[in-house]
Amino acid sequence: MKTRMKALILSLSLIVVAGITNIYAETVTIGMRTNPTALDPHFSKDGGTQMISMQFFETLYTADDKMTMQPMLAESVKVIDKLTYEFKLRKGVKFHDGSDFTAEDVVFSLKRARDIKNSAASFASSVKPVKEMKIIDPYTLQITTKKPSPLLVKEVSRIYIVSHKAAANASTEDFNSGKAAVGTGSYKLVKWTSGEQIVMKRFEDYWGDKPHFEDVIIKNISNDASRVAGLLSGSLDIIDQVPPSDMEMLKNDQKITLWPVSTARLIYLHMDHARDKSPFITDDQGNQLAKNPFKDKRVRLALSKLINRDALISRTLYGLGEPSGQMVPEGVFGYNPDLKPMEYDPKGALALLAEAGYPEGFGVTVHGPNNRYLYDAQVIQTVAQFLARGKIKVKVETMPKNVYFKRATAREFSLFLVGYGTSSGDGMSGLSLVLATYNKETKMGSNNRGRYSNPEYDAIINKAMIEVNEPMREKMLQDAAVIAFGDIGIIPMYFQASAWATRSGIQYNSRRDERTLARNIVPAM
Amino acid sequence: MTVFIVRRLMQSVLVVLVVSMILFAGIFAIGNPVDILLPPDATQEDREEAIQALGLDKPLLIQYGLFLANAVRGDLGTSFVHNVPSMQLILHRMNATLELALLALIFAVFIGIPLGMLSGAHPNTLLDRTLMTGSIFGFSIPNFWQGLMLIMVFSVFLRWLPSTGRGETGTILGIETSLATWDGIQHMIMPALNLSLYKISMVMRLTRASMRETLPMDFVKFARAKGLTGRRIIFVHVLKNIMLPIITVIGMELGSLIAFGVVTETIFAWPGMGKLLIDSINVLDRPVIVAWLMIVVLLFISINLLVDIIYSVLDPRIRLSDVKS
Amino acid sequence: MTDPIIQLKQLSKQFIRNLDFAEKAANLLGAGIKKQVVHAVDDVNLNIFKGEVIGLVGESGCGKSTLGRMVAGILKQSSGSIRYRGKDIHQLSTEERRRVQLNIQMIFQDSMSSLNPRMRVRNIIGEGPLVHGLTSQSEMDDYLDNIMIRVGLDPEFKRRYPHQFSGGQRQRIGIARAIAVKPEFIVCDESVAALDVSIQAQVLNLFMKLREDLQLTYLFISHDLGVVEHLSDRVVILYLGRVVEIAPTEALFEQPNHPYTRVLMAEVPRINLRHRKYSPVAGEIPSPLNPPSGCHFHPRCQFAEPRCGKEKPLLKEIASERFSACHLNE
Amino acid sequence: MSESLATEHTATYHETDDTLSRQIVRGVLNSKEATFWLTVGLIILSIALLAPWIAPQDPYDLMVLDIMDSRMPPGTKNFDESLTYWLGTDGQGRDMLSAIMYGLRTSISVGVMAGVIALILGMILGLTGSYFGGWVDALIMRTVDLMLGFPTILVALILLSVLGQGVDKVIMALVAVQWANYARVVRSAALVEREKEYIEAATCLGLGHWRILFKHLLPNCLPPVIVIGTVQVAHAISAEATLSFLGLGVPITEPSLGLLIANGYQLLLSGMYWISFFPGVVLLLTIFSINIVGDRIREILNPRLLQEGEN
Amino acid sequence: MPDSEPTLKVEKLHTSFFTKAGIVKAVNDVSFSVKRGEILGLVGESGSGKSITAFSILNLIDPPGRITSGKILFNGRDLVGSSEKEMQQLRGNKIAMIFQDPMMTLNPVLRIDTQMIETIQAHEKVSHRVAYERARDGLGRVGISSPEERLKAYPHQFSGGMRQRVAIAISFLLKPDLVLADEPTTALDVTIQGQILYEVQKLCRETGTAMVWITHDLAVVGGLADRVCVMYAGRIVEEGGVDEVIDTPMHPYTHGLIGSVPSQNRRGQVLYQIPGMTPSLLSLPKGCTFRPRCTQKTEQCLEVPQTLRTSSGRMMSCYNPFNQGL
Repeated sequence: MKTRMKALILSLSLIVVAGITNIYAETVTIGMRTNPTALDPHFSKDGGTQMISMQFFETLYTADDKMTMQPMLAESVKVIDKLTYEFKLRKGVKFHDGSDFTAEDVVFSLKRARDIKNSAASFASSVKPVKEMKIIDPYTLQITTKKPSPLLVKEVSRIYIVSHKAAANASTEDFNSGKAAVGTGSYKLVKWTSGEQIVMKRFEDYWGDKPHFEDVIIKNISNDASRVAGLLSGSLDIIDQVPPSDMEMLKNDQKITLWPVSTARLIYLHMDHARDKSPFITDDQGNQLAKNPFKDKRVRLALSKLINRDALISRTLYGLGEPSGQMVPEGVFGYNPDLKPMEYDPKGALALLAEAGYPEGFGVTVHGPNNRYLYDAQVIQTVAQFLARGKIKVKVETMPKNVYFKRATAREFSLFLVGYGTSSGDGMSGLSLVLATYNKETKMGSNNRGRYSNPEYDAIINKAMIEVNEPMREKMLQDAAVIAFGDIGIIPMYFQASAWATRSGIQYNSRRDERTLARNIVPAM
Repeated sequence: MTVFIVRRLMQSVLVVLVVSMILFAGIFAIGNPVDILLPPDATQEDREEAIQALGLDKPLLIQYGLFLANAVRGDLGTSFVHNVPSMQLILHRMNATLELALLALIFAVFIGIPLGMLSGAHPNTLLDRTLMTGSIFGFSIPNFWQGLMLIMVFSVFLRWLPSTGRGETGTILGIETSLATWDGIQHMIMPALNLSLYKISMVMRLTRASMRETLPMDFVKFARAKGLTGRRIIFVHVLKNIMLPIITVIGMELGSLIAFGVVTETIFAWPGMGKLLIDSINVLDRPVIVAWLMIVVLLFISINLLVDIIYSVLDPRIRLSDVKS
Repeated sequence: MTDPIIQLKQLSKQFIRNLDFAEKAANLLGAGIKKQVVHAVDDVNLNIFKGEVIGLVGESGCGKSTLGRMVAGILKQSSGSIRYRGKDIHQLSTEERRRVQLNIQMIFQDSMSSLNPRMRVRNIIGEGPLVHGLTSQSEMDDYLDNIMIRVGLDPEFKRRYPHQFSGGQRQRIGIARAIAVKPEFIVCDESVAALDVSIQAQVLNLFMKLREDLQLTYLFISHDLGVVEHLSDRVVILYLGRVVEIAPTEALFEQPNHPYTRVLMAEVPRINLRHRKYSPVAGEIPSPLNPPSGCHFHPRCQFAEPRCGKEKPLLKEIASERFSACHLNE
Repeated sequence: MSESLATEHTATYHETDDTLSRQIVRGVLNSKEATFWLTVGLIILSIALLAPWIAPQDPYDLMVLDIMDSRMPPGTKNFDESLTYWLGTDGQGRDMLSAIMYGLRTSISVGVMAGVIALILGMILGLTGSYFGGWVDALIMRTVDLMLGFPTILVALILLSVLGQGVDKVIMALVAVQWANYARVVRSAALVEREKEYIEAATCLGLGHWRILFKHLLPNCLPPVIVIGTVQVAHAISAEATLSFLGLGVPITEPSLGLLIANGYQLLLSGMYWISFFPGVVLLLTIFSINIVGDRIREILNPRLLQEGEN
Repeated sequence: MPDSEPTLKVEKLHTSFFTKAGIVKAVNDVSFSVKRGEILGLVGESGSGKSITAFSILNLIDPPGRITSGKILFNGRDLVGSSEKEMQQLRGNKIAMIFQDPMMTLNPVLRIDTQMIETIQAHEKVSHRVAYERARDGLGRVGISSPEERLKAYPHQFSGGMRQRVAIAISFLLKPDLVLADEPTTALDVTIQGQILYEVQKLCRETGTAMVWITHDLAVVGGLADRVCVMYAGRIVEEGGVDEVIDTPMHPYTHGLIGSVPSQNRRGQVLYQIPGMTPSLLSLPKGCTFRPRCTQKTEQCLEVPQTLRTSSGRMMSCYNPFNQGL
């Protein structure tokens, strides 16, 4: 009797405890820094929007956590000729409304992305190379391009596939309300309250591995401190973009686990390569210098050697960074394992400067944004400190990004800090946009605000642009990187890092693209 | 009264026009929003397309004309960033801001006026001097730093109050408000206090000054000579007179409370209009900036009109002079 | 008598507040708002002769200060003319006008507000003569001493500021400022009204002394019949901007003609009238914004006839040197 | 007459021979509290003026900064123990004490310069408007109304987002929002003064327009201008700090107090209070001392209150 | 109460203001009395302490001023040292006051009826209706036509003269035993002054109220008052029947004052002028305060002169008076 009673009580309480933990385990609340502008996945390339789109919608191919491309709604792609690709689509995929996914949805989505109205950042350019789409059968699609486009698969894979039935003639409003927000993703939308939260539910008919948590609430909390406070108080289970200044504190907290990852966003210094007289380069007295020292490779090399990447990352960025010697991190297509970050070598730098004819340095103003990258203004100041060690008289000027980028594009600066994030999982775009010779017609080097120009490099890149053989293309990109970085076309400093923090008991499989995906949240092992 | 309203309305239209014109031109000068909206790896082609898509390629005057034409129909443009009507975006956030501003105003009135009256009734006493020095302190302390210190003391060291966000909201009388939940109230205390300290000081000084001005007036002495009690003299004769300037100032201050929300909302991460403005400035979301300011201008104008009407109800002299004119 | 030193011809002053745009708009909506016109001074004719003292009497709002300010050149008339020694002041050349302007000075009522509080007495009195070259920096001190002694001020005090003086002394400073530019004609606007009786007597005596010493002509504006009676040769009675009666002082006080003058005479408190039984005058002083029609005084007049409400009575000579504007005289 | 001369000697109401400045100085020194805060204010001012000579470090000299010394708590010594960071260091390894001294320099000069320029501009416009009236006045005053209708910080914010960053831009923005205050005060003072009889007397004396405007009207409009001048300078300092805090003010390399506070804002929650706390205290002391002295000046220049104060 | 007992008897009243600059002896050893139905003129120039005397009687002196000594006997009861509550019951009820500036005495934001009714209800427990009717009747008594309508008006809708009538109506509402009138006609025009004097005279006669009429204008006092007190620098220098004081002034100040008034008899002549000016109350001359301005002064005047009373009810304090024979 007594033992039975005990057993009963024990089992009851176990049930209760289990019940509680079970309920607890089923729902997860995310504190997300960014905010979707709309739930229409084609409306904006903006990161906050894409991050949310990715919860509900899927693409033909996708970059995995390491930014390596993996098939998703497409099972495979075949290159028929230089201009034609044939996609084999995944069968048995269902939309949230229960309808089947077919080639028709792909065609509809690609067209919709091209024709979207009123958007500042549409995907139109991704679909631009597409000349024709031909549905061979419901699961086979042929895409013909206007000219050879090696990046076609990656480009069309940026476009989320929406249901052609649900989204026909749908406006942004219809997506926001959930009416048209019908995808094939592992979660489906329950309710969105703009600027506040998104409620989602696991899609039980999902074609692939089902995510662990049934109910997910994403709270949009842009304030860093609030996210941290929410996590500490237990109202949030996981937060993204942990503020660097709180890393130390969270690391010491037993109940919190950090999940850092370095991203594919390279923070680098651009130098004015093109002009003989650069606007912000002066002598000791502040008069403009007749000669542009950045045209001398020794000077560029010296500058790179002056930067103490480790100190910068540990002190200014609280550890949230990874020193870099090239455009992309490991795992991204085109990464060259031989290119190491430049060593900190102030003595060597001074020697190089003296050799180049600047034993007493020169004057330069470093420009940078103050609200674009992680601690950008602080980083610039620290960089200035480093450069000062090379007897360079540095001034620092930072400004809001809206002013900064306009001026940077107009080439008003001599030495300036910029970031480039490779979002496609392919090193091609960075190399061609940032380092290739600027050409208004071909759009090459459109981010090359320093106007670095190296014909040898351009030749390889141009070849790679039309090379559809992937291993060959990878080799080309790696070779190109050796040329440009050996020449110090830009000074790569570090890959910005990012961290998630979870309460103990769950873990986050961090993603290099900084995206917070609900399906990546799993119970801790 | 008709003249009064007609005059005010005409002035208002003029103000709105002028402000919108200045704003439009000014924000046009800041820069091209496309640079911000596009991802950093966007191509020149993307840029040009975006510019066209947003209608930014048209001359400024035409853009302004289009804006005006739409504004008259109640459409203040669609956010570049959010692709929803700016108006909707702002109104959605307005609730939180107004709630905060009103609570701050209530603090200012119910703390400021009694203290000011106390001070004014006992001039040059220790109490008066302490209160007055306190009030100078109150409007000397920079608003944002005061917010930080509140957070430092009450959130970081004492851990009594949450430092950021709006907390849980509930619904009272169909209005979503933080005051409906305990959590919401906790979240609101510090921001409201932060917003109101300056106003408390101001109202206090104003009340005191009005008291000092009113108390020596003949009609107060006459009221005493009539044998009225001190209470009636203070709470009827004096209070009704000093309410006039106070109401004007409070009306004007409500406007500035909304504006100062920009700072407070930034510090306490209060999801109100102020933060929206700062965010929109940062991304140059022109339709939202312009709409924001238009709405605030309209808000100011209506508050002023309201204050003037209340004023004329309270002050019989105003009412009559208007009828006469 | 010789030619008048000052001649006022049909002098009028209206203060008009025009409708603003909003009011006009409101009128379109049927608000019925009219523009406001105050006839502060209405068709005044007056000759003032060298050496005489004219007393200008009236109750508040009757336009006596406005009239005084027009004569002193501070306000410009709306219509009519002011002639100085036969010449219309507003048709003179700038240089001549400046000279005429100096010849006509004014002494104000409020001794505090009429002296610049941030200037020393020395500058208050000396600025005019210096600017107009009546004296030079080097001779200034003697010039000032002379004037200050003349008005009964200790020259020692010339470095002081106005607030360091008593009301009576300040009024003397005002007088000194006026006579420092050697005027012929002085407008005194209620210049003794704010002073205590004992001080008032001092200032009145000073006025009389200066008149003799400097051969001054005064336009003496006052509401106080006693003071006017004491000082003036002739008296002008104003009622709501219009002259109702002009007469030599003694004649006026002995036998007032106009009903308003009579009421005024009856009500004026006199030290030698004791234990009076007061009898109330009917009515209030009407607002100058909408004065009664016809004779302005008719609603309060016990002799009023129907005609008085319709027709404006003209100022007519009723006896030698006596003028009155009343229908009853016909 | 000689009789009255003799006796009037004995009774003068105020024996003192006051000029405006003497009146103010004497009045301030009469109050212990005001004197104390005036002293504090003067000390702060001298620190700001002497910063380059008394600061332990030149916080603008990148050579002496060491990122490895960043975020040190108060009292820490640098690596070779040559320098003690009495108030700690900021995120760049700047000595906070030095940074505050230099920041004070920026804050005060911005506030004072903005105040002075706004005062001159506002005074000229206000005086012109009131004296000439008509459409000139209407235009000026409608602009003033428009400016004052909006809260300072909002207008400055929008202006700065157009103008961009920089000390000169901040000053421009502050002048733009403050001149209207001066113009309004000067105008209303001038309107009151203009009605006074001493102006009529001056007209009567045939003095020229400009002479009346500048020698008679202007000096009498000064007291309220002085009063709001102090308030406005304090306000300008505060506004500059706010704008810098919001990231729209002075450039990051020459931080004013507001920017120093902003730099420490994120760290405050992690317990690194010193970066935001100390500059804030100095900022508060600066503004508070100006306001206290300003308040006293207001009392001195308000005759009604003065009598009260003397009782 | 026997008729001979004065309604108000002020004895050796001293009221001083204790300021930073020194002690201002605003009322200095003042004694006088008023009988039922009598109008006493209290005459003096500005700063002579006449208004402070009135406020002292009502105990409405604000700090830093206070009554330092003396007695104020109202119907035989000493008001000095009475509690604020007792005074409140007297004010407006038994002792009323009329102020100088009619534009300032009424509260601008309260309607006339409110201001009248509150006075009644402050002292008598009557219904609003009754109070209202009494207020209406009160207005009628001071010659305001259609009082019913006027009660609903605000003060600014009235002219100065009308406002003064309202103030007078309020003062007489509760049929006080004593009314203190502080220059109630100074700010008014001559014709309006006449109207007010008429109303006041009528009301006093009807109700038998004793009145202290404070003024600087000897001529008004001459027409209205029964007796007159002349104040100079905080002291009463002469007291007596109106005719006696004006016709045969004894104190040199009174003498000079009357001589200073311009009048018909001396048209165009040099006025008599009292030399000098009123002394500052902060630093009064030693002895007789009038001494520095006095033409009759002797060595003796360095001591404060005794108050002399004659059999005819006159009083003055001077060592060398005029018209001594009388």
